[in-house]
Parts: sequence; C-alpha cells; structure tokens
Amino acid sequence: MKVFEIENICYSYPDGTKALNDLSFSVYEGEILGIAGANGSGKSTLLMLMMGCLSPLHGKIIYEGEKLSKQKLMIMRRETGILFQDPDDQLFLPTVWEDVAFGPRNLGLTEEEVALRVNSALRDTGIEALANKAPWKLSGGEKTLAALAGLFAMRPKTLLLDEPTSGLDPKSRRELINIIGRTKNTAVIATHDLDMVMDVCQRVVIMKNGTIESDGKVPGVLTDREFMASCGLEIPLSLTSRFS
Amino acid sequence: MKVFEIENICYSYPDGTKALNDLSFSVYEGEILGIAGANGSGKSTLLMLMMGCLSPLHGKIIYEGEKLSKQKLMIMRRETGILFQDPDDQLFLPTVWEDVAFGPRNLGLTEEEVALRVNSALRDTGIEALANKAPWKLSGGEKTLAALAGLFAMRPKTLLLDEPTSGLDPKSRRELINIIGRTKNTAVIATHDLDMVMDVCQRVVIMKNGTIESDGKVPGVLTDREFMASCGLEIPLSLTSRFS
Amino acid sequence: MRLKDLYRTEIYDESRGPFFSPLVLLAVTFVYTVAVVSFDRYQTFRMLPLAAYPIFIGSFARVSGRDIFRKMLTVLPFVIFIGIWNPFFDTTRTEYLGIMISMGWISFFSLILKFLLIVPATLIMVAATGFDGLCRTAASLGLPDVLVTQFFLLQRYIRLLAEETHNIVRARVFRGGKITVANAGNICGPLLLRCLSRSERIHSALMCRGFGGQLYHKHRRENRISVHDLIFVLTWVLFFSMVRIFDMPVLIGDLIVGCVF
Amino acid sequence: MHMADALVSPAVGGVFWVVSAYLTAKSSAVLKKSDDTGKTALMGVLAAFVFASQMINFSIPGTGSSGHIGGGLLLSIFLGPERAFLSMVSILAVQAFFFADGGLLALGCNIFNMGFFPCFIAYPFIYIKLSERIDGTKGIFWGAVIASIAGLIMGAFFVVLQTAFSGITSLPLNMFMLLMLLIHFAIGAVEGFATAMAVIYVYSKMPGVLTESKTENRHKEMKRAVAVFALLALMTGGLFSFYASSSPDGLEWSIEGVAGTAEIEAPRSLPHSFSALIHERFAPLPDYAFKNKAASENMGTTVSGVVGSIITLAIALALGMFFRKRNGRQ
Ligand SMILES: Nc1ncnc2c1ncn2[C@@H]1O[C@H](COP(=O)(O)OP(=O)(O)OP(=O)(O)O)[C@@H](O)[C@H]1O
Ligand SMILES: Nc1ncnc2c1ncn2[C@@H]1O[C@H](COP(=O)(O)OP(=O)(O)OP(=O)(O)O)[C@@H](O)[C@H]1O
Ligand SMILES: [Mg+2]
Ligand SMILES: [Mg+2]
Repeated sequence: MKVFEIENICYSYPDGTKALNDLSFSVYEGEILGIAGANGSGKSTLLMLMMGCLSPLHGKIIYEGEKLSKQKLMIMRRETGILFQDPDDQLFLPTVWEDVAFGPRNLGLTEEEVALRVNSALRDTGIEALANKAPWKLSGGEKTLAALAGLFAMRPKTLLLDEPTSGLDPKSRRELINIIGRTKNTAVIATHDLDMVMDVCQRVVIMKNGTIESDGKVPGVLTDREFMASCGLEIPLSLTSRFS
Repeated sequence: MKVFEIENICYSYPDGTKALNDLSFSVYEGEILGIAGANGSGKSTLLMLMMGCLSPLHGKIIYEGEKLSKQKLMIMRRETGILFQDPDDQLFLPTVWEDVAFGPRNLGLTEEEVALRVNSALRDTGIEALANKAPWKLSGGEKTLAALAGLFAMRPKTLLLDEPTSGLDPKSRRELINIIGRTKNTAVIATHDLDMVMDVCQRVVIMKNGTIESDGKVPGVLTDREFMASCGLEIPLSLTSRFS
Repeated sequence: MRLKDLYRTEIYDESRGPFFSPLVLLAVTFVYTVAVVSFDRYQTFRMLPLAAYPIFIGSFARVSGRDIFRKMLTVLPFVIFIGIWNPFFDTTRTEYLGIMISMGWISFFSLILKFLLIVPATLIMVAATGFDGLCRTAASLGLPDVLVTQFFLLQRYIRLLAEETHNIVRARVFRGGKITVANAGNICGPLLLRCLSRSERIHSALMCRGFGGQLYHKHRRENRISVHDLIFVLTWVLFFSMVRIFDMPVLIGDLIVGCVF
Repeated sequence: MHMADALVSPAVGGVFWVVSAYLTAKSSAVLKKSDDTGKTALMGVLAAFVFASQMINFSIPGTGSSGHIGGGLLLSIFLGPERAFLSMVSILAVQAFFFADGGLLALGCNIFNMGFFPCFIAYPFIYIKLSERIDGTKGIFWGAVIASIAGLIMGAFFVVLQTAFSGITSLPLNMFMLLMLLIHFAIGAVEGFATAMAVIYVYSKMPGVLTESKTENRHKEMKRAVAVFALLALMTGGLFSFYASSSPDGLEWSIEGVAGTAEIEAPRSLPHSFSALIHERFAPLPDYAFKNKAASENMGTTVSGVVGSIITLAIALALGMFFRKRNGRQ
C-alpha cells in the first residue's frame, strides 16, 4: 500500500527560487526510502511539502489514498514524525525531558505512560544524562539526538528524517542506523550519508535541481560512479576501498 | 613553531557543566590537526576557547608565543578564521555577497580587493550563483558553504573548522577536502567525519569527556578499532570494507 | 500588528536597485511630512495636490498597494480615535461645500487626510530604499556607529525572533500541541533564553571576523549626490512650497471651470 | 503611546527632534568612550523582544495613542541607560519606518517620551535606588514596578503636553490627561510586573548577563545633559499643570485656544504664548486667515477646488505611470 503519493509537484519559494519541478514518486508502506542529492537540490523542501508546511503550486500530495485536506493533514501529522534539518527548530521547552514528553502528552496519554515512553526514547538515543538540561545548552550532536528522542517518543507510523546523521558521532550514528533498521515503520530519509542509505534503505531517490534523476534499488543506483558524479554525489565511502 | 599552545585548560559552563578538564596540546605551524570525539566531548568548546569567545577557568592559551591579552586577541582574530558549528550563527548580512565581503572589509582592504577576494571565495566554494540571495533563504548545506566562503575571503593564516563537512553533499565535501589539502596553512578541524581526517590530517587528537585520550599520527590512532569504540567512535567508513 | 507583520520586514530586503539615492528620498519625504503637517487643522482639499509625491515615488518602488493598505489599516484606528472627538468639542458651525457642518468634522476630516497622505509616503520611501539603504544613509549621514549597528542588529534579531517563534509554533503543531494564553509563558521564557544564547554566538562570530563596531565603511561613499538627485529635490521642494503658498486645486479648478463655463 | 505624524505640529516635532538627537549623540559618545562592545548582541536581541512585546497594543479611546508596554526599563536593567536609550531609538525608528507606527516627524517626540524617562530618570533614580535598598528579588520587584509606573506616567504626561502644544485636536485637556495617566498607571503596573519577572527569570537562568550594568561608569557630560533635560521637562510639566489647574475650565481653553475664537482674551500665560508664538512663526496660514476664507468661500470655489484636486491627482498618477514605464519596471 502506498503511504504517500506525490504527483507532479512544483514548488517555488516566494522569492522566485524554483525548488521543485514536476516531481512524482510514491512511498510504500513498510519501506525505508532514501533521498539523496546535491546541496540545494530540494530535499528539505520536499519533506516540508509532504508534511504540509508548504503547499505546492501544482500537483498533489496523497496520504493513504486521500488528498491532504485540513482534516487529513491533522491525522497525517499525528501519525508522522518529522526531524527538521536544524534540530534547533524542534526543541522549545525548558528541559530536554519536557521537550521529549511534549508529543506523547499531546496524544492524550496518561502521565505514567508518558514517562515510560520518554525514558525509553532517551535510553534509545543515549541521552538520559541530559534529561534535565536546557535544549539550547546542548552540543550540536546532542541537539539532534534530543530532537530524535522527541520523535521516537511519539511512536509515529511514518518517519520523515532530514539529515538525521549530520552532527552525530560515529557511535550514535550506528545506533540510529540500528534503530531505523529494526523498525517495521515506513521511513523517508533525506541525507548525504550514502553509507547509511546503503545500510538501511531498500530504495533510493536521487534528486537534482528539483527533479528526480533516478529512483531505484539501492545497490544498483549508488554504485554507478558516473551517474552519481553527474548528480553532485559520490559512491558511498565504504565502497571506496582505501587499500586497493 | 607552535601556533597555539593550550596548557592545562579547564572550562565549565555557567550552569556547572564541566566541558573541558585539564587539557593540554599544541598546534604546530603548517600542520593540519584533526579533533575527534563523541558528542558532547568538548570539541566546540575547545575551539571557542581558542578563539577567545570563552575564557578558561584555569590554564592558559598561548598564541604564537604570547598569552592572549586583549591586544593579542585582536591580532589573533585577524589571522585566524573560525567556522562555527551552526552556520546560522555566522551569516547575518542581507546577501551572501555582502556577508562574504564583511570580513575583508573589516581588514581595511580597498573595495576592488574586497570584490576580488569575495568572488574568488565564492568560486572556490561553488556558490557564485547564490551571491545575491539572502543567507537565511539558503538550504542547510549552502549555508555552510557560504560561511566557509566568508572564512576563505579573509585569507587567514590559521583555520579553525567546527564540523565543516556536516550538511555538505559528497561533491562539495570532496572539494573542501581538496582545498584544505592544498593549503599551506595551519588548520584545526573538529569533526565526526573520520574519513576526512584520514584524507587531510597529519595528526589527530581524540577527546573524551573533556580530556584528551590520545594524540598521535592519523593512521595509527584511527585504525585501532577497540580504542576508537571506547571513545564512542568507529574506524573510518572507508576502512570498513563492505565486500570482505 | 501580528506576528506575520514582523516577518514582513522581509519584503523590504529584496534588492530592488534604488532609483534615487536613499538620502535624497529621506530628505524629500521629511520635507513632505512637514509640508503636510504644517497645514492648518481646518484645511482639507488644499493639501490634496501633495498626494502627487507618494503616488510618484510609489510608481517606482516595487511595493504592493495591498501591503501598504494593510499596514495603514492597522494604524488607522488610533488616528480615528483621536480625531473623532473633535466634532463633539468643536461645534462651531460653518458652511463647507455648501452644507452647514461643525468645524469639528472639518478638522476630523483634515486629520484623516493628513494621515492618508503621510503614512503611505513613509512606507513607500522605506520600501524604495530598503532597510540596508536606510542603514547606509544613516551611516553616511554621520550617525554614530553604535546606533547604526544597533539598527541593523535590531532588524536582524527581529527576524531571528520571528523565525524562532515560527519554529516553536510549528514544532508544537507537529507534535499535536496548541498555542493558548496559558502556555504562552511557557513559550516566552525559553524563547528569551534561546535568543540570548543565540545572540551571544552571533556576536562571537562577528568578533571573530574582525568586527570593530563599524558595520558600514565610510569609504564606500553612499551619499554622492548627482545632478539628477538635485533636480529631484529641488523640483519637489518647489512643488511643496507652491502647494503651501497657493491654493492649487482652486487655481486649477478656476482655470478649468472658467474655460468650461 | 506613539504619537503619529498627523498629530504633531512641525514646531513641536522639531523641538523634540533636536532634543532626542542630542541625547542620542551623547549616549553614543559615552558608549564609544567606554569601548566595550560586549553587549552589542544583547542590545539587538533585547530590543527585538521589546519590539515584539510592543505589538501587543490597544488604542486608548479618545487619545489617539496606543497603550502598550514601554520596555525602556527592562532594557536599562540589562544594558545600562545609554545602551537602553539607543535601543529604544532603534525600536522606535523601525516602528516608524516599517510599521507606520509613529512617524518621521513624531519620532523625536516618541523617543523622548518612551526613551528618555524610563532610561535616564526612572532607572537611575528609582530602580537602582530601590533595588539597592531592598535586598534580593523583592528589591528587583518593587524597583521595577515603581520605576515602570513612574517612567510611563512621565511619558504619558508628555504625550498630553505635545498634543496640546500641537493644537491638532480639540480634546478637553483635563479629560485627556486623566485618561492617559490612569491608563498608563495600569500599564505601568503590568509592565513593572512583567519586567520584574523577566529580570528574575533571566537572573536565575543566566546569571552572567546581568552583572556589569551597575558598574558601568557613566560619563559626566551625560549626567549633565540628563540633568538639564530633566529640569527642563520638570519645568514645562510644572508650568503646564499649574496652568491647567489654574484655569479650571481646561476644556474651554483648549477649544477656544485652538479654534482661535478667543485668541486675544486668552490669558497670556507662558505655555500659551509660547504655543501662539510657534503658531505664528511656523504656520504660514494662521487660523483666522482660514476663517475669513471659509466665510467667503462660495459654491464656485468649492467646485473649482474639487475639480482642481482631481486633476492634480490625475496628473501625478499619469507622471508616475510614465516614469514607471520608462524605467522598465513591472
Ligand atoms: N526560504 C527560502 N527562500 C528561498 N529559497 C529557498 C528557501 N529555502 C531554500 N531555498 C532554495 O531552494 C532550493 C532547495 O532548497 P532545499 O533546502 O530543499 O535543499 P536541500 O536539498 O535540502 O539542500 P541541503 O542538502 O543543502 O540541505 C535551494 O536552491 C535553496 O537555495
Ligand atoms: N551553552 C552551554 N551551557 C551549558 N552546557 C553546555 C553549553 N554548550 C555545551 N554544553 C555542554 O558542554 C559539553 C561539551 O559541549 P561541546 O559543544 O563542546 O561538544 P562537542 O564535542 O562539540 O559535541 P558535538 O560533536 O555534538 O558538537 C556538552 O556536555 C554540552 O552538553
Ligand atoms: Mg536540506
Ligand atoms: Mg560541537
């Protein structure tokens, strides 16, 4: 079943920058989809459109078979968690604990259940020690982890992650990869970390200047050196054997 | 010759977080030094201290043989360029061009020379097309590139870079690595991108909880799988051969 | 004013190549304001020709009429509130446009007219010069660097504040939260602290790039005045004085009416 | 309590422009000498906050001014009076230019009303004294509340004064004054409370921010300038209220005074002759000229007037269009 269907989406920012240009693809249930592309190719814009933060100029976005109306948007947002590219955009309560608890509380859970979820999310991301710190006093990577914890605590059906591994140290990155790999959820990951795409994604979409250049199985696409270079990318680092 | 000497530095944030704990090392002229460490190990704090944005509780920082007085600080800042972890902190003028020109103008250059430097910096980072855009309308990676251009335009003798590759696409990353590799300048790079450290650094300092765990030649340190894991790190991706 | 309007300062940031030097526009607009205000409180149609100025510069500036109009609406109530009392306290009756009316109504009308003349002119002037242009003019006029920097930073931080607020609201909405008066305090406190710590970092970054308290450098010669500018100033000042001295509408009207009848 | 351009006469606007410009220059000079740029960023952020909080405003019926938080005191506490004053200048300028709140000509008045009193009077003479005398948060609290009220009331008083001298409305003075002062008493209390809370909150969360402002050594000249203006303000205020209370029928005075019917009989008190002087000097067409004209104005001139106005507007519009085309702009 298709979770998201994106049909012929165009988007321009108010200042006239054409960010997306007639772009179509679908996200299937249970799949983990990678989105890669050079800087400014429109990945973040695409995720924003999928979450209804921006509305497309042309084309439509269909969530679970229905066009995104105001009501459907509410439902979608309840079931979907998004990680913004800049974690600062996401943390706003006085302490990390409070911040992670914000989502579950809004789902109407009891306080015990909230505590349960928050603690398990903090444990998953390995930032239990920071629970009582103010989010704006965290280091860059810790902010990303806190934002991720806030996301996981909501236990969303679908995850939209915008560069989840940027700023993470190798160990946290590996743990995140494991978490994503374990879930049965749908996930869309926009990233420059092609090694992560190799590890967790089944399918990858390569974007270039607001359009889709390629949409296919991970090993096939990512190993094509020429094609990747033409999109401002490279083959994953783990494929460039240093000793050969 | 030593450019920076850090001697027994301690630093705690006002809220009591011990970020650095009795840390000493030196940066030699012409060397490219990598700083790696888990999230929250104090890399950014260290760079801030070196630039005089924070002042240490104990210990001292010596720049070119002199302790950082107010005057020495001015000289040091003229000769040293820093890239902040969050490029948003660094961009603040109405257009990218203006922003990149800000540093050179403060050096008191003539307008022609400023234009020359700005254009060459924009070319180096590959964002000429964005010269007239407002910095807050850029994508995440483009912001990093713009901040880097602002740095390069000042032609500093020493570069302090805090996670320069996070958010960059593989191609821009590779170009940055080439630029850094080409320079004869001193550079200190705090990063999680250990592959970049492999490529450009001669020496690497591994931090853990505000202290230095190891300080040595790159190949020796980064290939020690157990040691790296104990510091919350991993060996570089390009060393984990996928086909073995 | 609403949050959205805060964001709106942005419309002035698009570079639009100034057609006159900001300094000249500022000067003429100031003279214009004085000219409008100097009309007596019972004068109405006499000042109407002055509208030529905002219309003229408005036709150059790339600013939407709707935007100006919306901004005017937000301030209009204040002016109405002050003027509306005149009819109650100033009840001397007089003949005006052939009808008997109290002087208070005339002065009310005059006040509104003044408002309608002044406000768009200022807004258009700013839209035409842009914030950066204004700051440059201010610097080139010899305003203290501290103040110019402060102008600039204020505008920068207003956007920062608007952005952070926007982000917070968006993040809340995504996690199913609502914004109510009750949790407003919960938002404001962290917002303030966050902005404070952010401002410190931004300032550090400034210092690291050799900022010495001077944002606009004098050798950039912003205020070189061309002949073209001079003609602009002289023409308008002349026009304003003409309107001020002669009753232009009546003069022109007489001419036309005299010809027709 | 922003004054709008349409509400001040050129003379009043000009006088306060000069005063405010002088204070601004002095403050900047002091800061330049102190050679401490450490608070530049803080100035920007806090000014933005005050700017935003002033967006919560409402109109005070009949006074033409808006009721809202002043913010000058909060800025002074964090930044010291000179920086606070400059921040207020920047806030008011941005409001005037970008939001049509206030105006070019009225900027001087607004800076004086909302900048001078809280920063240079209420902060050093009330807040500092009180918070030094009473220890801890209590001192901050009462200092902030009382200083806010005092600062706002002084400002509001000057709004009344400037309006009266400008002679644009026929609002009865007594009523206007009462309304303004009462409302600003209330706003002052609210603002004082908010200021105290903010200061205490920040103090507890970010202790580093607050430290220096008290030790900042103020320049002697600045003190002198402040003293001179405070004295001047006091004198004008005193004379004005003396006058207002000595003529029990302030209402009549204002109507007659401004409408010009009883101009000659009006008592020759200082403020009034001052305003009359300004009026004669700066208003090229004094009231009576219009009155004569109004009497003689017949239907014919009215028609010509309307026709003439429309034609002038049309010409301006056509010219604008022409230039726009020629400039090749959309
Ligand atoms: N607010 C904005 N206003 C105008 N243009 C914008 C804005 N945000 C982004 N853009 C432009 O839209 C294009 C796509 O931006 P987007 O953020 O989607 O890129 P991205 O693929 O996420 O890049 P990155 O990998 O650097 O994060 C870029 O050219 C960018 O300059
Ligand atoms: N403003 C602050 N106030 C209090 N504590 C802080 C502040 N900034 C950072 N810290 C704490 O100081 C420690 C070191 O932070 P720092 O930013 O130097 O880490 P880092 O090595 O750069 O991490 P990352 O790789 O995530 O960027 C962390 O534990 C962090 O929580
Ligand atoms: Mg992006
Ligand atoms: Mg860091």
